[in-house]
Amino acid sequence: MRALRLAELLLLLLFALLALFPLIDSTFYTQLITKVMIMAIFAMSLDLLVGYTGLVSFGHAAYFGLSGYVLALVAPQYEAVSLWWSLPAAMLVCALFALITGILVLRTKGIYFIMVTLAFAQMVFFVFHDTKFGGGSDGIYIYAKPTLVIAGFQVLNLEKLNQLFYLVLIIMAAVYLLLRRILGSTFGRALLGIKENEHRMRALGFPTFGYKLSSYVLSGALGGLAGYLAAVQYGFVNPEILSWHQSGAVLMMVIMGGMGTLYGPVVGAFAFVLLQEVLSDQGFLGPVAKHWQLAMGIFVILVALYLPQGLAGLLRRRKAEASDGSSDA
Amino acid sequence: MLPTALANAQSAKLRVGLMLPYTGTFAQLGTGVTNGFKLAVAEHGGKFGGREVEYFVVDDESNPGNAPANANKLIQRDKVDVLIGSVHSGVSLGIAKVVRETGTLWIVPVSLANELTGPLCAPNIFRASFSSWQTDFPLGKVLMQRGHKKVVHITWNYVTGQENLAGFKEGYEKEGGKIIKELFVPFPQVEFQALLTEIASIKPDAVVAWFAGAGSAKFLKDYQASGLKGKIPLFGSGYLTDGILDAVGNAAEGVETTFPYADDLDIKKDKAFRLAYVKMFKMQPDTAAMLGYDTAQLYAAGVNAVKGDVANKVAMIKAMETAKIDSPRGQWTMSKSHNPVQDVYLRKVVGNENKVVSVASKALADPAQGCKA
Amino acid sequence: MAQAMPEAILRTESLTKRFGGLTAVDTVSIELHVGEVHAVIGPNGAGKSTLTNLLSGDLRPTSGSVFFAGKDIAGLSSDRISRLGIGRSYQKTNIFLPFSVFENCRLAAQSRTPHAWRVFHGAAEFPDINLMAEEAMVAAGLSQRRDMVAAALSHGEQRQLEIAMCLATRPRVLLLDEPLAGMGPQESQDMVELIQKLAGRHAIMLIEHDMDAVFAVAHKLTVMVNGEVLESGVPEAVRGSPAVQTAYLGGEDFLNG
Amino acid sequence: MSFAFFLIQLLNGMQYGLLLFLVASGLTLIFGIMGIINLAHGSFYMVGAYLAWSLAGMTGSLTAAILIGIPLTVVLGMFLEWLLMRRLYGRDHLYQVLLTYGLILVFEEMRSILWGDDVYGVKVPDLLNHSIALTENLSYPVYRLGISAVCLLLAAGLYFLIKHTRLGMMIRAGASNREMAQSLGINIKLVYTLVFALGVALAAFAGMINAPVSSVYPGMGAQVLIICFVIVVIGGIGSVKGAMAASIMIGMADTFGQILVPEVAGMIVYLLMAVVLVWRPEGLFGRI
Repeated sequence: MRALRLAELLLLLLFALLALFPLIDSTFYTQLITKVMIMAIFAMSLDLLVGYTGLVSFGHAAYFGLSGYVLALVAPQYEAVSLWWSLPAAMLVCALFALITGILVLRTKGIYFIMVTLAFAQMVFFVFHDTKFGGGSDGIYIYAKPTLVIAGFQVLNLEKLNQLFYLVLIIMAAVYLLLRRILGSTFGRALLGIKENEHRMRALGFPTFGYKLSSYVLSGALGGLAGYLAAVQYGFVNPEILSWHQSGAVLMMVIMGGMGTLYGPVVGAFAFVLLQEVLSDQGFLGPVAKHWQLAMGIFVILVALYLPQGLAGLLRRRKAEASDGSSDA
Repeated sequence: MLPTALANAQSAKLRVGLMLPYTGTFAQLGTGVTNGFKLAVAEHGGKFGGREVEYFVVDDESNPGNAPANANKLIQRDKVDVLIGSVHSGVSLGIAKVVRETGTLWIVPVSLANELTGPLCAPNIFRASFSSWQTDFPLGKVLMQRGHKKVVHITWNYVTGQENLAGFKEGYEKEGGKIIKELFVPFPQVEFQALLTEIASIKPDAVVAWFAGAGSAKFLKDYQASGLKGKIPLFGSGYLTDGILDAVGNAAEGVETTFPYADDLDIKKDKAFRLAYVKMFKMQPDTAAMLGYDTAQLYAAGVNAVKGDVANKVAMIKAMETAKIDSPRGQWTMSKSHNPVQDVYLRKVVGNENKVVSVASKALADPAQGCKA
Repeated sequence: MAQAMPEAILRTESLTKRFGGLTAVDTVSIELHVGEVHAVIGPNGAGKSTLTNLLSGDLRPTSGSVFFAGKDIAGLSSDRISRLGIGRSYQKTNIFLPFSVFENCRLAAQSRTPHAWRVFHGAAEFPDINLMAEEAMVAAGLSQRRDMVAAALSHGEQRQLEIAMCLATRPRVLLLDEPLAGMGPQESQDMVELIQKLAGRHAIMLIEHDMDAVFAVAHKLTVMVNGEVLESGVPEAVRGSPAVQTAYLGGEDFLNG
Repeated sequence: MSFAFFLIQLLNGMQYGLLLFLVASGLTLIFGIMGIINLAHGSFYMVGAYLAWSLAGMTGSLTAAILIGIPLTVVLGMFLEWLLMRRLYGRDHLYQVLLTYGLILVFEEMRSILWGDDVYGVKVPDLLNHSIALTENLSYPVYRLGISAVCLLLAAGLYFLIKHTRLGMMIRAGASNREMAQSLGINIKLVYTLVFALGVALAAFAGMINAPVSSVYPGMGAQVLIICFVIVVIGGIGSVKGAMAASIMIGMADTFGQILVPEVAGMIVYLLMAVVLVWRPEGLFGRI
C-alpha cells in the first residue's frame, strides 16, 4: 500500500513539474516533452494488454498509425478539421479494427499471439506503404491542425505549442486515471485474473474471451488516441509509424519501464526517448555520441539483467526495504 | 542594419545543422555528405562569409517518424542558420514540413523525391543533388538510339522507385519506346529470382532497373548468376551501379546508367576534389561526398554574397539562385524551383569504375511539376 | 438401491472421451444428487480426472451426454458450465497466488453478478459480491486468513481456498478433484469435515485416493478402471464386490483397512 | 506463363524456401527448446556474413572462412549464454526480449565500428562458380543449388540430432521439464549453453554461406529477423518439420505472389501467417 502512495506522490510531483515545464520557454524541449508524453499514452495503452491482460502485442503500432492516417485522410487540405468529430472518428476506426482483428487474434496464445498481432500490423503497414492512397512510402501531410470550437469560440489553438503541450498533459493524466479506475473495477480485477490464470477464470465462470476482447479494443482505441495526437503534433504521417520498429519500441518502453504498473510505461517512455536524446547528442558528449546505439544497448541489457521489474521496480524495491525487508517471493 | 549588429552577426559562428543518417543502411551516405561538406569548408579556410562554421549533428536513423522532431531539434534548440539533410525521402519530407513553417534555409544534399522541388518548393528550400526524374528521363533516348524498343522496368515498390519508373517512362515513351512490363519487388526485399525468371520468359530488348545500395549489389549479382547478363542488356539510373562496384565483382561489367556524376570525368575540379578528399580523409570520395561538397559550395555562395549576414535572407537566397557552382560533376546552376540544372552522363561500368560514354542530356532541368513559387 | 432417489441433478449417459487411439473415459454413466457425496476411485490413469474435466467443460466429450437439471450440457464451454452452477476444484492447487484470500474469493463471486462488466466502480464497492465472498471464506474455514496473500498460505489452507473459491460461485454441484492430496492428518480431518458439511446443500463428486476419507464421507462409490466403470453403488456393496477386489486391489484387503 | 517457366518458378520458390529454413533453423532450436524469444538472431546472421567477408578476405577462401568462423561463433554463443542469457531463465520471457533487443543495438554498433558501413561482396568459391542452363536465356547458379543441398543436409541433421541422439534426448527432456531433467542427472545448464551456442552458430553459418549471394551490408540482420519468426511460428514452435514446411510455403508464396499478385506481394507473407494462425492457433505442427 505504501508503495502505491509513494508512486502516486511521485506521479503528482511529475505532473506538477510537467505543468510548469513550458515556463522554461524552450520551443524544442516543449515539443520534445509533448512527444514523450504522447509516447507515454501509447505505452500505457499497451500496458493494459501486456501488463494487465497478459496479451503481448507486437502490432500496437497499427493503431498509432491508423489513427494518424485517419486524421490525415479526413483533414481537408486548406482548412482545419474539427477535433470534436475527427478524434472520436479516429479512435472509433481503431476500436473497430481492434474488434475485427481481436476476434481472430485472440484465438491464439503466447508467442503465436505476438506474431499474429505483428502480422495484422504489417498488413496495415503494406496497405499504406505500397499503395498511393496515403501518400505511399513517403507519407502525407496534415496542413492545418484540428481546431476545438465551442459556440463559435476557439477554445484551443493547437498551432500554439504550449496549448498542445497542456492538452497532451491533461490527456495523459486522464488516460492514467481512466485506466487506474478501470483496473480497480470488477472488470479490471477479472483482467488481472485472466493474466494470472485464464483457465482458472473460465472454470470460475468468466467468459474470458469477451473480457480479453474488450481489453484489446480499449487498448487499440487508446493507442489510436496517442497516434492522433502524434499526427497533430507534427502534421506528418509516414508508414514508418506503422512499422514493427514502432511496435517494438513501445513494447520496449513498457517492459523497460515495468509492466503492469501503468506508471512504469510512463517512466519507460521518458527514459527511452530522453536517454537516446542525451546519448546521441554530439554537442553534449562529443564524437562519442556517434556510437549512442552501443550505450543504449548496454543500458537496455543492464535493465533486463538487474531490474527484474523494470525501472518502476526501483520504486518497489525501496518499498520492500522500507516495510519489512522481505523480498517478493 | 546597424553597424554594430552587423559586426556582431559576423563575429558569431555560422551554425550549420547536419541531419543525416549515421547509423543503419544509409550510414555510408551520411558520412560521405558530412565529409564532403567539411572538405569544402576547409577549402574556404573554415569560414563562410568571414564566419567560422560550427556544426550541429543529428543522426536521423533514416526514420521519417522522428524526422520533424529531429529537424526541430536543430532549428528550435540549436538555432541553426542552415539545415542540411537528408538521404531517405520520407525523412526529407518530414523536414520539408517543418522548414516550410519556420522558413529556415534548407539544402537537400541527397534525397531524390521530385516533390521537394516540385509541389513543396519554397524560397528557403534548395536541392544540391538531383531529382528522381533527372536521373531517369534521359535514359529513354539512349535506349531508343540503341534500338531497344520494348523493355521491362524493375524496381522496389515504394515512392522513389515509382518516381524513377515514371521519369524513365516519360522520356522513353516520348521517343516511341514501350515498357512492356513494370515489375515491382516489395521494399526493401532483395529476393529477385522470381522476377528475373519472369524477365527471361518475357525476353525484352533490354531491362531497366532502379535499386540502390545493397539492393543494387544483390540485383546485379543475381542478374549475372541467372545468365541474363550478356543476353539482355541492363540499364538503369546511376544508383544501380553507385558505391557497390567493389562488392559485386564483375557482375556489373558493361551495365550502362545515366547519372549526373561519373568516376572518370575529365574535369579539373573533379580531379582536384578527389585528390583533396583522399588527402583529408584517407579514402576515395563517393557520390555522396561530392554532393556534400556541392551543398557546402552552394551555401558558401549565399553566405559569401551577404558577407556572413545570413539574416539578409532575400539577398542570400538571390545569390544562391544565381550561383554558378563549379562542381566536380561539372558546372551547374539553379533552376527556378531550386534544383540544379546539370549535365546527365551516360556511363558504362568498366572494371570497378563508372566511365563516361557520352553526355546523355546537356543542362537538364527538372520540370518541377506542381511548383507554384 | 434401497432408497428411491429424486431426479439426479447431474447425470451422464455413455460419456466417452478418446485421445487418438486411447479411450480415457469409456461409456461412463453416473448420477449426482443434491445431499449426496459420490466418490469416484480407481488407480492412476483410470480416467477420473478426465471425467471431471468432461463434466466441467475443460474437455469436450467425444460422444455421450451430460445432463444438468435435465438439460444436455455436453460440449458447452467451461465458463458456461460454471455459470449454470457446476463448480470444480483442481488436483493441483490452482489459485491466484499474488492475490489475498479474500480477493481470490471475491473474484470468484464476481463471476456470478452482472456487475462484472462495470468498469467505473471499484471492485470492492459491491456489497452483494463481498457478501458472497465472505460467506464462502467462512464456510471453508479461512476467515482467519482473510487478508493474507494466497502464496503465503500453508498447503492445506491453499486447498481450502481452492474450495472456497468454488463455493463463492454458489454452485449446486461440486466437482472435487483430490482435495486431500498432499495434506497432513489434521488437515485431512478438517477437509473431511468440510466436505461433510457441504454435502447437505450440494451434489458432490469426490475424486480421492485416501480411502479412509472416501469411506468417511461417500454416500455412493464408483470404481473406474481403464476409463470404464467397474462397479458402482453404496460403498459397502462396492467394497464387497469380488470384481473390484481382484481387478483394482489385486486381492489386497486395503479397502477394508 | 509456360509450363517450363512454371517449373522454374517452383524451383525458385523451393530454393528460396530452403534458404529461409537455413536462416530460421537456429531460431527454431533456441526458440523451440529454450523458449527464448531471441531478437538478436538476425544480428548473429549478420555477424556470420561479416565474418565470412573478413575471414575470406584474409584466407582467400570461403571454405576456410567458414571453418574458422563456425568455432568462433560457437564460442560467442557460449559466452553470451554464460554472461547474459542464463540469468534470465526463471524470469518473464519478456525480459529476454528486452535483453536481446539491447544486443541488437550493441551488435549493430560494433559492426559499424569494426567493419564500417559499406556494402561488401564475397566471392563464390571457384568450384561452385558455374551455371546450369535452363532455357535459352536463363540459367541456374550451381552455388544456389549447393546452398539448397546444404539446407537439406542440415534439416536432416537437425532432425536426427533431436530425435535420435543422446544430446537430442537431453534437449527434449530439457524442453519439456527442466526440473525433471535435472533430477535425472542431466546437466541442464550445459544443455542450454550448448543449444544456445548451436543456435548462434547456425544463424552465423546461414549468414556465411549466403554471403556470396546476398552481399554483406548494414541492416541485413533486421531483414531476416521477422521472416524467421514468421517461419518458426507458422511451422509450430519447436518443430523442425514444421519449420521446413513453413519455409517452403513462404518461399512459394513469395515467389508466386510477386508474379501473380504484385500489388499485395509485400504483405502476402503476413497474410499467410494470419490465415494459418487463425486456422491453426498452434501453427502447422505445433504441440497440442
